[in-house]
Amino acid sequence: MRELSYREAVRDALSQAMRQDDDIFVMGEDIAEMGGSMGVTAGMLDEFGPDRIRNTPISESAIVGAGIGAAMQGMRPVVEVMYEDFLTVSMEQIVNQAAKHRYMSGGQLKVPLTIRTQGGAGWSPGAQHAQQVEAWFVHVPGLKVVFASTPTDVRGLLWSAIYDDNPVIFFEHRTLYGLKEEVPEELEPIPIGQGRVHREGSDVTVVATGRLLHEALKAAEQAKSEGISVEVWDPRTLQPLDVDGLVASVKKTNRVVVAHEAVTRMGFGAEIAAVVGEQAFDWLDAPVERVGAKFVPLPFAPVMEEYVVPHAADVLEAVKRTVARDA
Amino acid sequence: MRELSYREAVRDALSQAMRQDDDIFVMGEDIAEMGGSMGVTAGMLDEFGPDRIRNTPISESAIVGAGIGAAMQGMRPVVEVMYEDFLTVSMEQIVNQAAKHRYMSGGQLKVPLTIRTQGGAGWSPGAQHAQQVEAWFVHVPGLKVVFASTPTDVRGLLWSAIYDDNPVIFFEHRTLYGLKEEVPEELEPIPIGQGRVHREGSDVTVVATGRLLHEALKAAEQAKSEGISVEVWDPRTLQPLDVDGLVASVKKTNRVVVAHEAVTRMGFGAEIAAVVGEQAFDWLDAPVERVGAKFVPLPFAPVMEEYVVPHAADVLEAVKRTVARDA
Amino acid sequence: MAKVEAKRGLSEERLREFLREMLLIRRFEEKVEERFRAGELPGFLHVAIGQEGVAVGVCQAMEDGDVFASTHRAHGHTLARGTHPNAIMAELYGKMEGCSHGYGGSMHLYDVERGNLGANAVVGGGLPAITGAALAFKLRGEPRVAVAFFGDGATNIGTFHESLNLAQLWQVPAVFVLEDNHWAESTPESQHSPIRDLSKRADAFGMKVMKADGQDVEEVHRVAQRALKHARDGKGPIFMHVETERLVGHYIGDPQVYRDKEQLRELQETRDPITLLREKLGVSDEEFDDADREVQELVDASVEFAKAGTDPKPEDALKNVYA
Amino acid sequence: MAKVEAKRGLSEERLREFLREMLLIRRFEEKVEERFRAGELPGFLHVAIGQEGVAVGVCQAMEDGDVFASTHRAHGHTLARGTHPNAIMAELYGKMEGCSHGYGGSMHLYDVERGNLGANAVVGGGLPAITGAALAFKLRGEPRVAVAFFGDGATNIGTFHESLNLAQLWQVPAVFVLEDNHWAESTPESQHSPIRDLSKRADAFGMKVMKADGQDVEEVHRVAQRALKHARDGKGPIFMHVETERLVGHYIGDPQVYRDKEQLRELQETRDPITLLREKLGVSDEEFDDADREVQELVDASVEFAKAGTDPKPEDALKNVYA
Ligand SMILES: Cc1ncc(C[n+]2csc(CCOP(=O)(O)OP(=O)(O)O)c2C)c(N)n1
Ligand SMILES: Cc1ncc(C[n+]2csc(CCOP(=O)(O)OP(=O)(O)O)c2C)c(N)n1
Ligand SMILES: [Mg+2]
Ligand SMILES: [Mg+2]
Repeated sequence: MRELSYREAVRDALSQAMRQDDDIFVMGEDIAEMGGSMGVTAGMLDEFGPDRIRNTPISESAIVGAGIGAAMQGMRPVVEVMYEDFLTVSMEQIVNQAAKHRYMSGGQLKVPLTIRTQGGAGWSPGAQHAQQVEAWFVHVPGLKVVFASTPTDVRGLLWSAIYDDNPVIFFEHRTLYGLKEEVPEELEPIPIGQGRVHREGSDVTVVATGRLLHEALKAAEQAKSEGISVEVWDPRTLQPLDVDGLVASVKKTNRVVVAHEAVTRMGFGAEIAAVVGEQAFDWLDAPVERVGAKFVPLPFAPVMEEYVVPHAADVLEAVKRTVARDA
Repeated sequence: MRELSYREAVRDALSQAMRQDDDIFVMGEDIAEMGGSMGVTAGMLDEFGPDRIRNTPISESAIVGAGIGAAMQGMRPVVEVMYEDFLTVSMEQIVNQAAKHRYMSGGQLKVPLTIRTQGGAGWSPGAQHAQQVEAWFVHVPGLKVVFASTPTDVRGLLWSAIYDDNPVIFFEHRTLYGLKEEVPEELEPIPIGQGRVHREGSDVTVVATGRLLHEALKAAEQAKSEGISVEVWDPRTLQPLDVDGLVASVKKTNRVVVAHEAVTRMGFGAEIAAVVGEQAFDWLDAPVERVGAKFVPLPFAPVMEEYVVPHAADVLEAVKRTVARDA
Repeated sequence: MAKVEAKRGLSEERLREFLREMLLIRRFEEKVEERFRAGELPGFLHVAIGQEGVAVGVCQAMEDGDVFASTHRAHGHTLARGTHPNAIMAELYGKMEGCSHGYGGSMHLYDVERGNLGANAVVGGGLPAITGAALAFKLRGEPRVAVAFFGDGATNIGTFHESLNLAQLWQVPAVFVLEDNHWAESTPESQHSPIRDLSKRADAFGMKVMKADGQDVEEVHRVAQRALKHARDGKGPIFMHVETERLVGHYIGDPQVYRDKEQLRELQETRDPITLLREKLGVSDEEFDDADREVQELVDASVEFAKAGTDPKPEDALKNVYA
Repeated sequence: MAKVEAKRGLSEERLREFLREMLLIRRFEEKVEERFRAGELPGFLHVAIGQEGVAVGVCQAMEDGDVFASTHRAHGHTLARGTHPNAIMAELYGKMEGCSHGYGGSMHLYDVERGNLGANAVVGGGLPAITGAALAFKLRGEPRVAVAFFGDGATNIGTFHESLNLAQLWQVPAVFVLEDNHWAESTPESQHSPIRDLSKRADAFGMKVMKADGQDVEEVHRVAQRALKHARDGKGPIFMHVETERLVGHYIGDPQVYRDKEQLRELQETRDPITLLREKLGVSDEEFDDADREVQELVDASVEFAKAGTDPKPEDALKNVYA
C-alpha cells in the first residue's frame, strides 16, 4: 500500500496508462507547464512531452470534438474540461456527436474518449465555477458517467474509463483533490457499473456521490451515536447504474436517503428515487429522502454558499426523518 | 370560439403580443421569408418587417446570447431555436448566462427572454433532430420550463412566457403543429405553474406532457372500456411544477403513471416519481410507473423509431400494471 | 496515380468517369426526390443537385485511408467516395443493408471502410472531429488526410472557427472544403454574413486558402489534389473555398418562396456542372444517353435492392448504443 | 464634453485624473492581493495589474447610458466606470453592500446603474449579450453603445466569432475591446493562436479595426473615443485591438512557473502604464506620493467599509433567483 491524494491518484492513473499505451494522450487548457488549474497533470509535461500533454486554446467545443475525432481513429484521448460548468460549451459535441456516432453508424464506430472534469462548491467559486451537472449526462444514451469520490476509486475508475470503448464523462470533485488515502500498490481497475458499500448498516441506506459521500460517512458516524445504523453506498458510476447493488441494500434497510451536491430538483437523486420505487416499492418503509443543493445558482458569499449546498448535518437530518416514519 | 391549429396558435400568440408591444421581436434561423422550418412564423415578416422577424445566421450561441442582451435592456425577445437538439449549442448561454444574471447581480437584472424550440420523433428525423431534452433545464435554477400540448395551451402559455420576466424555455412538439382545436375567441393567458386536468378519473393518475398527453388520452379511453377510470393530468409547466395539482390528483387515485417521449432514465418522470414519493408516500398504492423512450438515441428506420418512443399502448400497459398491484 | 495526372492534367477518360459519377449522383438524387414524393422515404432529405462537381472533384482526389465528414447534404460525397448506391438507397429506406444499417438515414450516412466518418445533421458538428482525426494521423505519423465538407451557413457557427484555429495551430493534415452555395436554407449569404469572400474566415487563422469553381469538376479536382498533397506533406491544413450553386430547394419539397425563380432558372441553364463538363468534353447525345441509361439502371436497381432489403427488427434499436 | 477634448487632445488635468484612476486600480488590486493572502477573501481572484490603462482609457471614454460586459479580470473596468471602491471591496468580502450584494463575487461584479452588465467567469460568455444590448439600442433608436471587454484567449472560443459576425451583420453600436496581454492563464499566445495579429479575426467579418497601445492610456482613450463615436453614429461596430501586459500572475497566488522571470521583470520596468504616464506628465515624487496616499486611503477605507459590512443571512440565498 502507498498513500496517494485524490489528485495524485488521478495523475497516477493517467501516467500509468500513458506509459503503457502510446495512443493515450491528454489535452486541455493549461495542463502543460501549469499542470492544470487543479495541478492534476503537474510534472507530466516533462515525462510525456507537449504532444501528449497538449495545451489547448480556450475552445471547449473543438477540443472535445478533436478528442472525438482522435478516438474514432482508435486513439484514447483524455480531454480535460477545466470546470464542469464549461461542459455547457461542449454540450453539442458530447450529446450529439460523442454519444451518437456509434449508434448512427449502425455500430461501425467506437468513441473511446474520456472527458475529465471537476467542480463543486466550497470557498466560493461562484455561480459559474461550482455547478454539479452530472445528471444531464445520465439522460443521454451512449454516454457513461462516472463520479469518483476517493483516491482509490478515482484511480481505478479513471483507468477503466480510459480503456472503455465508449465516451465517458468523468467527474471529479474540487474539494477532494487533497484527500489522502492508502491505495493498493498496484493500480486495480474498478469496473464501470459497480457501486461500493462504504459502510454497512441496517436501518437506512444513504446513497451518496462525490463530496457528499464523505458527508454521508460523517452523518453515519453521528447517527450511530444516536443508535441508528446507516449503510452508505456510493454508486460511483451513474451510468450504467448498479441497480442490483442499490436494490440489495434497500431491501436490507427498507429506507433510503440519497445525497448529492447538485440541486435536488431533477438531480440524480430523482432517478435513484424512481428506480428504488420501481424495484423495491414493497420493501420501502418510508419515502426516499433527497438531500441536495437548494434550488438556486451558487451564491458567492460563503455564508450563503454554505447554506445552499448540503452537509453532513443535512444528511443526518434526512436519516432521522426517514427512520422516524412508521413502517 | 374559433378553430386554430397548434401552429396557428403559436403564431397568434406571437402576433398579438407583437402588435401590443414594440419591445417584442422574434429572431431565429429561416423564420422570415420561409416562416421557420415548421412554418410557425409564416406571413409574419409581411406584417412586422425584418427588424422584428429577424433572420439570423446559424449561430445558436450568439442568437440566444443576443436575446439575453436585448432582454437585459428591457426588451422581450423570442428566440426560435429550430430544433431542440440545437439547444446543446446554446447551452452555455442558457445555463450560465440567462439563468444566472439576475442572481449573480443580486437582483439588479431581469432577463425576460423566451426561447421557443421544438422536437420529437415521428417519421424519422433521426438521432440529431428528434431528442426531447426538457429535463435538463428543469435542473437549472433561474429558468422556467414550459411544454405545451394543445393549441389552447400553447397560445395561452406562450403569451405568459413572453410576458414573464424570467428566461423561459418553451417546448413545442413537432407532431402537434397540425393539431386543431376550438380555442377562445380572445387569447386567455395561462399562468405559468398551473397543471391541467384533461380528464377526470379515480383509479390512476397519468401525468403526461407533449405528444404523450394525447397518447395518454387515447390510453384512458381504452382503459375505460376495460373498466379503469384514468385521470389525465398535464403539468404544462415543468418548472415551476404545480405540485399541489399533482398531489391532489394522486391523493384521489393513489396510483400514478408518468409518460413523456424523452428517455425514461433521468427524464422528467423521475422528478415526478420523486416528488410523488415525497409528498404522497402514504397515499401511494403502487410504484410510480414511468413511460418514456427506451435508453437509445433515436434510430432512423421507422420500425425502430416506433419501437423506441412510447405510444398509447405503452401508457395503457403501465396503467394496467399499476392497477393490477395490490394496495 | 493521382499525382502524375496532376502534372499533365486529367485524361479525357478520367473526365468522362467524372461525368458519369456526377450523373450518377444527379440521377440518384432525382430518384430520391421521386421516391420521397411517392411517400416511400421517411426522414428529412436534402439533395445536392448542382453541387456534384464538388463532391466528385474532391472525393476523387482523396486516397485510400483518407477520411471525411459530410453534412446534411451527403448523398453526393458518399457516392463519390465509392459507397455503392445500393447501400445508400437502402439506408434511405431504413434497411439493414444500408450503409448505416438503418440507424442513420440520409443525414447520417456512414461508411467507415471508405473513410466516411459520418454525415452530420448539426451544422458545423462534424468539423472538430476532422481536426481530431487529422491530429491522430499526425501523432501516429500516418500519411493520411482528413477532409471536412460544410456550407457557407456553417461558417457562422462557433465550432467552425474553433476547428480551423486548432487545425492551423497544430498543423494537422486536414482540408476544410467550403461548399459555398450562397444559401443557408432560405437565408441568402447577405443575410448571414457581412462579408462576401468567405475565405477571409480562414485568414483569421492564417490558414492557406485555395479557391475553385465548383461547377468545374476538373478545377475542383486539381485544386483538391494540391490541397490534399499540401496537407499530406505535413505543410498544414488547407481551406478550400469552392463556389457552387444549389440548383434546387434546401430540402426535398422546399417551395423556395424566398428565391427569385428567374435567377434560379438562369443558374440551372448556365451553371449546371454536368452540362458544363459535357460541353467541354463534346460528349455526343448518344454517348451521354448511354451513360445516362447505365447510371439510371444502377439507380433503379438500388431502389429494387433497397425495397427488397431487410427491415430491422424493432428490438434491433437496442443495439449499438455502447461498444 | 469628450468630443471637444478629442480634437484638442486631453488636458493635463484630465490626464492627471487618469493617473489617479490607474493608481486607484493598482492600489485596490494590491490590497485585494494582500487581503487574499491574509485569508480574508474567498473565491477566485484575478487582478489586472499592468492593464489599468485599458480600463481607464476605455471606460473614461464611455458616456452615461453606455453599457459594458467585463471578464474574470473585472476590478479595473468596474472602478474605472465609477463604481465606488467600497462597493467592490464589499462584494469581494461577500457583503450585502457589495455591488452584487454578495451574490456575485470578484468574477461577477455588476453595477447596472453605471452600465456594468456583469463580469463573466465564462471566457467569451459575455460577448453575445453585448451584441444583443447593442441591437436593442439600435431597434429603439437610442444613441447608446455596448462595450465588451475580453482577452486574447477569448478569441479562440466560438461565441467570440459568432458575436462579432452578428454585430457586424446587423451593424449594431458595439465596441469589442480585445485586451491582448498575450497570455491565457499559463498559455502563451503562440500556443493558442496560429496568428500573431489577432485583429485579423475581425477582418473575417469585415469589422473595422482600431488599434491602441494599452500601456498608453491617452492613446487608448483617444482611440476609444473614436470607436465609441463610430458606433454611436450608426456606422457599425468596432474591433478595438489593445496590446497590453499582464505584469503579474493569472490569478492571485499564481507562481507563474510557465513564465520567464527576466522578461517579466523587464516588462514591469518598461511597460508599466502608471510609470509611463507619470514620466510623460513629469509628475514629481511629491505630487505622486500625495495622489498615492489619497488613493491608498480610499482603498484602506474600502476594506474597513467591507469588513464592517453586513453578511447576508443564509436564507438570502433563496432570493433573486426569479424576478
Ligand atoms: C446547429 C444547427 N442549426 C441549424 C440547423 C438547421 N439547418 C440544417 S441545414 C441548414 C443550412 C445550412 O446551410 P449551409 O451550411 O450553407 O449548407 P447547405 O444547406 O447550403 O448545403 C440549417 C440552418 C442545423 N442542422 N444545425
Ligand atoms: C469557457 C471557459 N474556459 C476556460 C475558462 C478558464 N479560464 C479563466 S480565465 C482563462 C484565460 C483567459 O485568457 P484571456 O481571454 O486572454 O484573458 P486574460 O486572463 O488574459 O485576461 C481561462 C482559460 C473559463 N473561465 N471559461
Ligand atoms: Mg449553403
Ligand atoms: Mg490574455
